[in-house]
Amino acid sequence: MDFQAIHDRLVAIDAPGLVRAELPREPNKKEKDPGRSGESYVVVDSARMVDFLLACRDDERLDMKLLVDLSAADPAVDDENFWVLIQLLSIEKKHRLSIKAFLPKDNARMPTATAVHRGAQWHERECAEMYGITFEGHPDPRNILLPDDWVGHPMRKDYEFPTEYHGISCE
Amino acid sequence: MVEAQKYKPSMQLSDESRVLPSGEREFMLDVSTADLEVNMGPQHPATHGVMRVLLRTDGELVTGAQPHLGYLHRCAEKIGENVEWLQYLPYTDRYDYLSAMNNNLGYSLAVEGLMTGLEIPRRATLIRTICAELNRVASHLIAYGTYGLDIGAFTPFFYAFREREWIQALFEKICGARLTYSYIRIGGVFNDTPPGWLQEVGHFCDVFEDKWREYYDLLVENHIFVKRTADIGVISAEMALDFGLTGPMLRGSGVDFDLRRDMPYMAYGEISDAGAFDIPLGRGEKGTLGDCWDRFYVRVAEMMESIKIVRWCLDAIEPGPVLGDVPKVIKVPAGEGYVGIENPRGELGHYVASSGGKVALRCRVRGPSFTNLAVLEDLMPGTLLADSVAIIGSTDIVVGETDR
Amino acid sequence: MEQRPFLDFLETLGPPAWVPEWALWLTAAGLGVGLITTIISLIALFSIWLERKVSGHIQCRYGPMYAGGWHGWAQTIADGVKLMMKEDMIPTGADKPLFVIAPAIVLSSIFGAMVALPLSYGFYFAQMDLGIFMILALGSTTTIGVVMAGWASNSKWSLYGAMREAAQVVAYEIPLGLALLVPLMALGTFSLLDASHAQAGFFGMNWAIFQNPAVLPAFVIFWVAALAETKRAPFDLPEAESELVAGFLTEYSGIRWSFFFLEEYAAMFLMSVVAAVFFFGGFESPLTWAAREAFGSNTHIVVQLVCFGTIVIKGFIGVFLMMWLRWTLPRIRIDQVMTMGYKYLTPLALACVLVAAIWEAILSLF
Amino acid sequence: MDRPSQAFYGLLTLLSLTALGWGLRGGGAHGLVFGLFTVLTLGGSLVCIWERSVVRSAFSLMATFTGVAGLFLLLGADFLAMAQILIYVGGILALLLFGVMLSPPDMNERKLPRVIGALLLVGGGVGWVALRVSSTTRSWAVTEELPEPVTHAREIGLGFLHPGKYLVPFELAAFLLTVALVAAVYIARRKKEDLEPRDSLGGQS
Repeated sequence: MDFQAIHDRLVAIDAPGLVRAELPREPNKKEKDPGRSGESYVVVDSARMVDFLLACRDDERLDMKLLVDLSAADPAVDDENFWVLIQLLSIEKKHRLSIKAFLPKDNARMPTATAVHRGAQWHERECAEMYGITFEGHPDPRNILLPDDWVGHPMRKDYEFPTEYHGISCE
Repeated sequence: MVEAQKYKPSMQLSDESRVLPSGEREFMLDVSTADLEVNMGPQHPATHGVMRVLLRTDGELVTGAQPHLGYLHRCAEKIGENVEWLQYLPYTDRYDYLSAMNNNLGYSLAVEGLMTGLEIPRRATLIRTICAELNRVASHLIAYGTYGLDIGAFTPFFYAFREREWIQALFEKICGARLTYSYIRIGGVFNDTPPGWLQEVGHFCDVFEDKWREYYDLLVENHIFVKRTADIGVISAEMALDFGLTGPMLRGSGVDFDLRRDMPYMAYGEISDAGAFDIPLGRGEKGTLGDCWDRFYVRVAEMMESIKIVRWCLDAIEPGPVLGDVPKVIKVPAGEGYVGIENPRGELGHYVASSGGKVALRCRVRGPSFTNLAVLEDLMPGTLLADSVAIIGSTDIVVGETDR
Repeated sequence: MEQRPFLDFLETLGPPAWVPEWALWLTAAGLGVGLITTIISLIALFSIWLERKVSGHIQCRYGPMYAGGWHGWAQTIADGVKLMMKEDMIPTGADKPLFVIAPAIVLSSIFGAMVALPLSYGFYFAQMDLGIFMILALGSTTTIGVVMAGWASNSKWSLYGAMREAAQVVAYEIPLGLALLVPLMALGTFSLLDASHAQAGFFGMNWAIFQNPAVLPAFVIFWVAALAETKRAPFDLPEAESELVAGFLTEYSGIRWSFFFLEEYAAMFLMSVVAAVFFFGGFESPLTWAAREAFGSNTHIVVQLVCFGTIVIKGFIGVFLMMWLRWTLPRIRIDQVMTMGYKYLTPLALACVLVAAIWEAILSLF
Repeated sequence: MDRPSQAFYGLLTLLSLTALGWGLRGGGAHGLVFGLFTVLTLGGSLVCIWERSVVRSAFSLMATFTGVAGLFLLLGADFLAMAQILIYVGGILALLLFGVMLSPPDMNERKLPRVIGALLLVGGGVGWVALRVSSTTRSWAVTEELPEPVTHAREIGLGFLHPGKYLVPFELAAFLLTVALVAAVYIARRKKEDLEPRDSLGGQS
């Protein structure tokens, strides 16, 4: 299925939380490459993300059993939203879907996807420490790559680099 | 699809039960008939790098495992947002340093996807394929050798390194580097192959096919090795999908999926249409489907398939340009895109977003080792200490990639 | 008849009268210990070099090539010097006295066992009527040293190594002893010299392995158990470097660490010689037979030299076999080690003993 | 090392040296060796009583067992000495350590009354035996030649299997040991449910 077909199917099953589909510009030829996705994506309401993932996973024509990636992005300092980026993959049907959710920076909370895809667990931990997004109901919300006592969320665009760490100067 | 196997959710070691108050000199106070907490790593031969697994053991029996990452975190994604598009290329070499060609390829493909009107010359595509597949062989040779080390067999390691040295020498001839190549770049490859290089690759393929049989007999069919790896660390297909495993980890569980065939990029569609290569799958030959032996077998069998792909490319390659029309300072039009390619360890995904400038807005790397490692928490409880080493080895992680 | 080779030697030198008897006696003991130490060191020196070359050639490389010139013969010496120069480290939190004593116990028990080793019909440290019993007994005490080392290191990995060693050695001592009973029954003696004598026969080939049908399977059992006793791969679980870092050796460094290695190589040689003596004819070979035929007696110097050469060559063939196995096979798991020891080797060894006994009983009828 | 321990080990060293010197003066080289083995036996057992760490106590037993084996050797009982080392040092002590290493050290183990009590008990026992022996023997010196030790496997084996001598006790002991072994294996056998990961780790399940 190409992106348009996936979107039609999502609308047909009335996927929870589906806001809109984005096809930002004229897709170039390489967009036909099945290994590629993301130029066209669906925007999903972050609060209903779990239901959306569940619908994608359990619908037999979508069959998105594999959560490939879950990450976030901070588009700009003055942007008021984070993006949460999810890549889904169907092993049987051989198609991909990119999902984007907008999270307000002042209240970056969304439910965890761990219950639907266990693989999301570590990705969410990474997201949480790098961007300060809280995944509600996460079973193990510790830092994963950063030390436990790290201050700040390094991947934010407004992050200020520390000048020292435990007395070690890093200027 | 195999029969779904019931598995338990992971086990966490609670904070109260942490071993010792730090700084206090203790005299084996925690040695009792109760559980013993052991740090496997950060410096431990079985963790293949600086990774730490906190084990809770009851005698030799592991009752809980908790991987701790981040010892090799080098902020690759943050750097990606701060350097120019082409300058980031050398950083891609460093996350999975055993298959740097594939990393270059993944990043290049992701950026090229955003650049409208950029055509990759066919010769460049085929050279990229040859390099990526040779690199896959080299990477799997390491997986083969180090897994032998984990199980306690030294000699296969040296045999594997003998052939890997040859591949590295080939890469050295083509780009001057032996580990971090930065050879495949945005728009094609850095330079054309030196004279005679393709013939030498062909010669390597001939020799390797003989040697591969030797590897197979030495370790894959070794009775002790089979006893140590069969029925250990069983990942059912259901569990593999739930954890988002990819690559040999997924195929070891019997799921027939390979990005090179099913979602082809570059010339792979053509190659797989020509029927040039197969996808080896775990079949539960020696034990349960999805055990360590199956994963190991998939890797070893994949080396031969890579050689077949290389041979196909050698037949198809023709003279021509190797670098597309790329400006010195690349400006990528605004947009975003995700590209997943089949790295030796699974799906290596690059999500790049551009706002139209000289640097990326977001440069996300989805390392397969990172995702594959997450199963440890579930696999290790209930196994013996030696089995846990076998399980870590069978995930074939590169810590540079888990930590990035 | 009391055998006191060193004391006799000292007395032939004619010491002055004011030297008390006990001083002579102590000097003689010191000479003996010094000689054994030298022999063990030489064996270990050669074995380590051999291991490097064997592993190198198995792994398609050369091994040491530079130190000393010819095939890196001085590599082990250079390493030994380096080890002696290294800082003597005792980790904080280690049980210091035990940490220090452990290598000594390991080494002294193998020294003690070496005393029972005859080098030829006329040259031995002690005429031991119970030689093999003593070798087994003292050989088993190395376990205590290893357990002590593992416990005293105050490292959990070391403790694992110690536990594995204790479990493994206790499990494999039984099949080792039982398997040795078979040739003991066939030869009817505990003494290594007498055992060798009993295999003299025509052409020096009346080896125990040809005397009784149960001896060959017993040898296989013995060899597997000997590998486990000497902690050699595929039974190197106490130091399994990919699982336990280096097991009981983790915290040791420098000269103490090298003591454990001296012990390991000496034990390999010892076990190989025991196998040679009780299964493969000891000093006996066609060459020995020919030399004895030519010179008439066992005490002639040429015969003794031939005996010495035979036993050393047989010993090093065994050592080579151990190395070959080590560099070929993966390591087995601890539960598989235990299963093999208790479930298979012990009953098989018992069956061998039974078969051998029946065979001996039938032979005695004629 | 705490003060009482320092005093104890100092005293022990002093006593050992005295014993060695005494042996040397009385019996020359043989006396020295006899003194050495005595010191090993008695010193090892004293350390065993004194040490607070159970594992150290267990290790000190090695000295005791070895010393006893040495005394057997001096008496010409080779077989007994080797059996002592093989069984006690190589087997029982290894097993003992195996168990003891897993138990937590109890730093309050050593109490002076206990140590004195143990010493009194042992001393009393030894004294009583000494009195009994001395009442039947006139002299401590070994006057008669020791019997020639049995050294051949065949003879030792036949000694055990001689119907009139030790056959019945030998078989009984063997049977008893087999039963004990089987029973021990049965008791120690890990139940299947024990292999399952436990919930006591405090994680979610």
